[in-house]
Amino acid sequence: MIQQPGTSGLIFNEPLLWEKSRMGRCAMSLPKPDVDRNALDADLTGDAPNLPELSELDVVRHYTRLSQWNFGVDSGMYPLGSCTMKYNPKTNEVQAARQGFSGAHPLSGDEFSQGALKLMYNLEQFLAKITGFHAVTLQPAAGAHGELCGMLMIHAWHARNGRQRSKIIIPDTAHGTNPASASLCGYESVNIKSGPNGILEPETVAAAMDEDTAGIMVTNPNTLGLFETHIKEIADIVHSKGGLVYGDGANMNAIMGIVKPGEIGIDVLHLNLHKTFSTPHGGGGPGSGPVAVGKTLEPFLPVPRVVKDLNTYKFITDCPDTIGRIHTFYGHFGIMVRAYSYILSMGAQGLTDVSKLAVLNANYIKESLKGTLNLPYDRPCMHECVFNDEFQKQYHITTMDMAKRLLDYGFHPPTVYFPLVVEGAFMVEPTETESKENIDQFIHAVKSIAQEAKDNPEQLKKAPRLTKVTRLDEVLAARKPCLRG
Amino acid sequence: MIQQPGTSGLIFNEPLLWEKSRMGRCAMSLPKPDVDRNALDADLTGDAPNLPELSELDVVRHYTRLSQWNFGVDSGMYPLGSCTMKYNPKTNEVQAARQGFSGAHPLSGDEFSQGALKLMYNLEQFLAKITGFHAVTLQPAAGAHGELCGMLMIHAWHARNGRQRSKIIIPDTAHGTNPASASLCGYESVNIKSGPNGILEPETVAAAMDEDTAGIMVTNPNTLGLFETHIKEIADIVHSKGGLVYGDGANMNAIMGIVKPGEIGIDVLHLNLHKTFSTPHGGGGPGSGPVAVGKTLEPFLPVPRVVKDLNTYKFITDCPDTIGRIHTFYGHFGIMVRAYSYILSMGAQGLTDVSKLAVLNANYIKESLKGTLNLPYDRPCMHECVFNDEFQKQYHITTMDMAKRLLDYGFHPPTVYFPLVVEGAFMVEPTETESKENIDQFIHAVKSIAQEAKDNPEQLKKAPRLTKVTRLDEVLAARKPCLRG
Amino acid sequence: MRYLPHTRDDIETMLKVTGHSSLDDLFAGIPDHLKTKQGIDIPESLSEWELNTHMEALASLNIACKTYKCFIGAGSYDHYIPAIIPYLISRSEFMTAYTPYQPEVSQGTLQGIYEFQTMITELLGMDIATASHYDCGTALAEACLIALRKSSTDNKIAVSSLVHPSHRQIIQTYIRPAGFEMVEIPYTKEGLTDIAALEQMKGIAGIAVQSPNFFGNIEDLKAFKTITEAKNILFIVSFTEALAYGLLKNPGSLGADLVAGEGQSLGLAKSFGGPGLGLLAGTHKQMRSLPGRLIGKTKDANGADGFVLTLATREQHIRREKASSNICSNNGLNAMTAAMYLATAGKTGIREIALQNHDKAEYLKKSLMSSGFLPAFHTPFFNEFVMKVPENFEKKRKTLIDDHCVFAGLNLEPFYPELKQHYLFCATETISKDDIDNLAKEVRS
Amino acid sequence: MRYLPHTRDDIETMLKVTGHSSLDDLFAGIPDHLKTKQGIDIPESLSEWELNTHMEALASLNIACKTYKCFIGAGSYDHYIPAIIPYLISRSEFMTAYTPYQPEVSQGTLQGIYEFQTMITELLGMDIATASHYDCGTALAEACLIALRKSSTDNKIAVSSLVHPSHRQIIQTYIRPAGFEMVEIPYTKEGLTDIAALEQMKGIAGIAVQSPNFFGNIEDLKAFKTITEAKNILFIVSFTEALAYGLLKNPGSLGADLVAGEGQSLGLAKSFGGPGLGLLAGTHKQMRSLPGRLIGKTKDANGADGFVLTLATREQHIRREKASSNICSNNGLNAMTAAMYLATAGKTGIREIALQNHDKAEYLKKSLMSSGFLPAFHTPFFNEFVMKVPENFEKKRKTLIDDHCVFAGLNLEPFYPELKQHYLFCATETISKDDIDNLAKEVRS
Ligand SMILES: Cc1ncc(COP(=O)(O)O)c(C=O)c1O
Ligand SMILES: Cc1ncc(COP(=O)(O)O)c(C=O)c1O
Repeated sequence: MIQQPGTSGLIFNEPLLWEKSRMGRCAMSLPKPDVDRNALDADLTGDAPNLPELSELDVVRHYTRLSQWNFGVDSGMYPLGSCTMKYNPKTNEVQAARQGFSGAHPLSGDEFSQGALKLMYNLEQFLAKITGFHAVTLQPAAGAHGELCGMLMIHAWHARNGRQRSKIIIPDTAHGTNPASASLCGYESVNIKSGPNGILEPETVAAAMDEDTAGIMVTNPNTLGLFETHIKEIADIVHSKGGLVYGDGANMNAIMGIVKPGEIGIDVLHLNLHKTFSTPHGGGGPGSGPVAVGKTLEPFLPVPRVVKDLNTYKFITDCPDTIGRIHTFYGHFGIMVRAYSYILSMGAQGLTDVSKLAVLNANYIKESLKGTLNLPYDRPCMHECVFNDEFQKQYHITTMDMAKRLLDYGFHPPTVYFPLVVEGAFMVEPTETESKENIDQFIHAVKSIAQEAKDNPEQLKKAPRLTKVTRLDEVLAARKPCLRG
Repeated sequence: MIQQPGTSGLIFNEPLLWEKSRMGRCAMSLPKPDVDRNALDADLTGDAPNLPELSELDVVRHYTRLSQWNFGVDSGMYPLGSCTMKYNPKTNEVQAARQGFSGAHPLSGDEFSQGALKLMYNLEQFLAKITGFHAVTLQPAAGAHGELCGMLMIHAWHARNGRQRSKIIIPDTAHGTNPASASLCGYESVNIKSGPNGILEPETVAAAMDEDTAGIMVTNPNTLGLFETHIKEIADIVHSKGGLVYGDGANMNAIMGIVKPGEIGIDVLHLNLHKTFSTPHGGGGPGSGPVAVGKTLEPFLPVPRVVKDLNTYKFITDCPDTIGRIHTFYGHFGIMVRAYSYILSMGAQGLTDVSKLAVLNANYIKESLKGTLNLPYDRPCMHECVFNDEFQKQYHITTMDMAKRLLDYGFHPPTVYFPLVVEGAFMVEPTETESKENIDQFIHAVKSIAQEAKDNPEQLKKAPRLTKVTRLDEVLAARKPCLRG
Repeated sequence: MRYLPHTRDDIETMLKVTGHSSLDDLFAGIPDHLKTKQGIDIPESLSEWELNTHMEALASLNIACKTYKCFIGAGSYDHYIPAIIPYLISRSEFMTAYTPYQPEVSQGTLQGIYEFQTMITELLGMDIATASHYDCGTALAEACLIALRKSSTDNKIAVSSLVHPSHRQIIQTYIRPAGFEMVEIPYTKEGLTDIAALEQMKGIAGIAVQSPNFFGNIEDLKAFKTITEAKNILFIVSFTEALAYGLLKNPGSLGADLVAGEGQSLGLAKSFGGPGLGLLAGTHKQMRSLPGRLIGKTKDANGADGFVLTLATREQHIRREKASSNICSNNGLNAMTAAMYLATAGKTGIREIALQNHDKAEYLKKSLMSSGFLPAFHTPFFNEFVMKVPENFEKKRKTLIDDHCVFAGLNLEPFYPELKQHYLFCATETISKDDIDNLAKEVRS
Repeated sequence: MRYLPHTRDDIETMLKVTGHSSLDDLFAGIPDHLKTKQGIDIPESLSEWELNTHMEALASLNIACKTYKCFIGAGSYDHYIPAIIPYLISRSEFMTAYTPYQPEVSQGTLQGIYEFQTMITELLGMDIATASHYDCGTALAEACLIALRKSSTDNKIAVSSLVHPSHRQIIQTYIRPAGFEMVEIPYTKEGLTDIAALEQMKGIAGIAVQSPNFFGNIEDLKAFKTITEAKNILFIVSFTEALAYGLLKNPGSLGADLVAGEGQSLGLAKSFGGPGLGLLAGTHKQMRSLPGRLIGKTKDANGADGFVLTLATREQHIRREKASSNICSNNGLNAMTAAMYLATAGKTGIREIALQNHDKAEYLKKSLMSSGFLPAFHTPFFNEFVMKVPENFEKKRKTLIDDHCVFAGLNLEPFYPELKQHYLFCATETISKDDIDNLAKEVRS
């Protein structure tokens, strides 16, 4: 019998910081003043902000205890669909912590920053090779920021062509950030439906595409974990009407070494280094969302850009068509160091294996669970597969109930209720770093839960039981917002 | 009402390493061979040891999960008597990790190790100043090793005086390591009783001391947390009969800046850097047990010794009377770095405050709990105080029951059933780094448990409830030893 | 490869279950003409040990590999980082978790960020702080968009010319496509934003002022508030040096409607400019227009306190094109780091560090003056200020870097062409009196 | 001070409860003549930042602050340490826990050390391994004491002269006071322990042989076993390079009764020689005479598996003067580190690393020979070997350190006066072919 990881143990209650505060404590080692005190005029200064006063042990214990209430990839399997929660190698952290990188001031000047510039230049090249594009910017701070960057470039391209357009086509399988990014550029979203088998049909796009439409945003593989097989025809249609194709490459983990978006009609693509390239999510960032483009859009890339002449590297800003700047300095350099380290550690073969095994794991789960959970689109998937709670409706058990119950089994739940095209979606992305035993354990857990749904639905409604807190009242939180202590 | 820290949350089962092993996995990045393979004769080589085969994530998750089953000082209050479980500053770890220290080869030669030698020389000086002795060796690897070192010196001194002795006086308040260390030198222990108020009486010592007795081993403050007020008279008695006084200084945390053992008749003393000087215990070491001596015993210190001439430092070994070597190199250098950092961070005033506050915390607990638990020796204590389960006997509740119940409240239990002079001892050492609020929480927990002992003894018998495992069968473990998987 | 757990047997067994003949067969559904013909042309994989050598070599091409003295701030500041912070933040339960979508197993992140939000509102004197943004520049751009969207009539945002130059460029990039416009408010001879000029401006939906401004000078925020009140438009305050508000009157008390700031000074490494920490705060009134995540307090099924992501109805994953912003992942781990820093410093600590920054900067200014530098302005500042430097300075500055790893100020000319021979200097608590005396000695002409 | 949480109020309130007038009053019970008259004469306290500067300055006085190439082993070896190990071992739940006296909250340490014991028995082919000792030298001395105590008649222990010189000194120190004696077994021209000489020895309670021995040569352990069986005494094997047993026949399979070894090579930094890791293993027969802690498997009240400290009846805190040893704290955290290393390397990894060590050493030996060095012995070795060096070598060696941070071998004369101009060389997997080629070039005469 398979033993499930979930169990309970001693952890600790911990009050809010200020509830531990006592006047006169300070956990900071204060430098000894070596120059005279030089007071500012009183009317400029205010009271010291009322921050909690703690000893060093108080602070250490506070965050140690908080950390124990969290679930990370190092704690257990984290098959959160669309988030690519793969193992974050520790050596990447060692590289990013090197004094030469972490201590670098962004304005030290090119001459004294050659290491950072070279790393950025090389990383841009690597990503271009992986995606099949011509040029890359590393400036975007996250995936959505990359989308904005890409859409700004499309917008600038239309502007330069002398006629701005007003709409953008967005399929129902798109990530929520896509339409939001588009509307930041003033584009109105034209939402279209994916076909019965979950992928976009050229006719649908043809019907929607016109001269007032700036282009289309496609996620490929899409948020159903399916590959858009008609992408080339779709791109041709959009291009023929003078539009451009934006590719959301957050799901690149499925196709490295197999498909290069730059070769199949995509004009601009963003990547999530904090997914495909193993940088940690940090409980919600910082990430990094580089954007890759073909020759057409290269002139519009944000500045500064890194260029190499002979064997030195420098930033340039004199790019007449650039969309301008989207980050105060050069983007999330610390994250770039980690992704660069990952790519060097894997090499071309390694990255290709990553995609093959990520897809193998997802298909293995799909096949193993499709009798247990309803599988709306039963076709070979890429890196993730989307089920829903259709079979469990009869027992009044929802996707949410099953997700919460999975916590008691010791697994982080999949992404739930996304993508919106699937009602009650249960979206599983195992990633390549989970072993067959972990995945079998997960499959076993889901099957047991499906069984419980029949035999003992109450147990699911009450789930989670083992966590420090039980289900939280999100309605109350939103109705009476309490956003500070 | 005071909220107790203990609660339960989601943690994870984790099998033994080899149960996770799959042939062909390897978590180690293997260097690429750059020279020819050069096989050893087959009759010299054996099969590769059958170690578990895992991926890097397997290893990371294994130890992350194991760590969550543990309780450390960073997790909560750890009032383990006689162990001085104070906060272990993180900056000390940073210092010990510096390449110049952690990367140093012990045989690089004095000329290329001046930083290490200077640190050791200074640390010896600091410890000499703190204890009031003339010279110090840092070679002992732990407290008990320090005792052995000290007793070997006493043994060598008697030998050099031409007449070896056969016995050593050891009070019932001594730590178990003392008699064990003495017998390693061939000394037979003469156990004497402490007086009715828990401290040694000169008469008792006088009665036991004779020309066949090498000396006495005194722990001061003793293991009851009491200061041996007659230490000077006792030392005089022992000295007058040609014996020497060994001081166990593992409890130095109580008297820094107040009493210097070297000034009150002690001839040789060991310290526990992993107690008084904040180095982490690591779940059972590595520690460090320096030994301090007066002029009498200095010639007998182990070699090599660090000496300074002009501004350079070197190791010397030409010490005719030395007891020899007790560590392969120079002792636990990495631990010395941490203790040195701690002493520099505290300074003289800081160390004195440490002792005053450690003693304050202990007395505060003693006064607050003496109505709740029986206090066999009701007098002002030093850094720790010893209760027992006398009051709870009527409810058939033992010290062990109360200790296990404390776990459910979120505290590490005190030391139990030690010292042996107190039946059912419950030995509390809060240390100075616990705040009043933590201590009040602890007091409140003990009082609640005493109440439960009356009202609901079953609950104590069943404790702990919240930990991953319940009480373990130590008899079974010893009867059918299973020491490997 | 040590990150890939699949053994040959595993792969075979799994392929049997999925009904594929090989790993390549998994991609049979992708038409051949869409598959790439050549592999990925990148260097072959490095072992962990080759990587260490390679990366240390790269890092050592940055001057920062040596301990260098940095008299430059300009948006990235050199402050002490207590050893406990890198240790605590690296705990994998924080580092390797995703956005807290499942609150029952994310209370560590959630309480931590709730505490962050609270301490930021304390620091800035505002009602609400978000769970973080990318950096000050992007947070400020979003703040400008809020102001612009609020106005039905006006499509201009007035931005001080003493707002960080990069931030002004980001605002441009963000607002232009939506048809908005940025107008710059000139600065005065005192190195302050020109209020008089602002008063003349028409069609303005809001104003943005940085204090301490890019020259390090402290703006008279109250005066701007009077104007924004008169015009009934939003008052946006920004800053790049968060520690300034350990000492200065906070923007909330001076009437800011929205505050966008950089939190890098709060325990984060300079890291060549990123990732930093975007701070974004507002008054209650602005709650529903704020972009990005918010953590709120609530109860669990047993009535116990707990924390959740809340007011998600502003966000893209629910609202899609109608969202107040597209931001999804933010800079959460850095927000947690800043919270650790603020809790470590505490009320007394942050005030003392702020004071020391100001003291060092004043001492640096005096010392440079005694070496023949001329103060460009005579206005109160925090830890940065502008000096007119002697003729030969640029050469000296270069040798100072080469010989002593000392970075003596930032040339302002590229940012303000009119300010020839003007340098922006910064001194923080990490700069010692000796460092300053040495610098003054070296540059004496 | 940031480590001391007591506020003035706290102290006052607490003193009221304890009934003392002041903190000093807490010590009223100590007679004045016992109190010290002067304070502690040490430097005044440093801030965290001063400490960093001070310690980096000290560390930089060690050549190790630079990346140096170490062709020296002799008991301390330079091996790669995977990044996951320092990270995992620094988790405070491991680092800041005490000896697992309360098993219910120490299962992490306990299962970890149980796994350590198991993997060490695998590595050495022994029945039982202890939870660790201080280092190889002290573990070996304890092993000798076991042998000596077992014999009613003989009070001598025969120790190979090719056991690490420090270890022989430690044995002396440990056994002398109890009236025991150590006799050294000479070595042969092949650089091996002289079995013939051993056979002549009388009154011996046991023998101790190191393999690979101090010269790096692999001893014929089977031959010694024959003798100890004949004499019916204990056979003790020691080693300083644990990775050797990734490749060599293990001591258990060759008949060792007790094995004492150094575990520093298993993921531990050299750290100027300590803390290392003492390994101590024995056959079932020796179980109750083994010193130090043992972890055993058992059941909890619900029948679940769990681990505890066991067989404590051998230990000092129960047996006091009758204990098998005085050891209390051992090197637990380093045992956990070694377990992590062994789990990371695994069966294939440890073999491959061992092979590479041997390959590099063979290549180094060949290269030095081609540079005019003469092999002192022609005996199989693991990763260390002895060479007779050219006249001018000592001077060259010094310049190699000064100019290239290369440590070319260890002079054996201080340890073996008869071996003038003989050096002990070591090469591990961290030494590249280029390093070796460069060394060979530099020392060519
Ligand atoms: C398909 C897709 N696109 C875009 C994003 C947005 O990325 P980020 O959260 O880094 O802004 C995500 C991540 O949530 C995603 O899954
Ligand atoms: C009073 C006393 N002496 C000696 C020792 C032995 O120290 P160690 O465990 O470092 O050998 C201890 C610690 O247990 C102790 O408390």
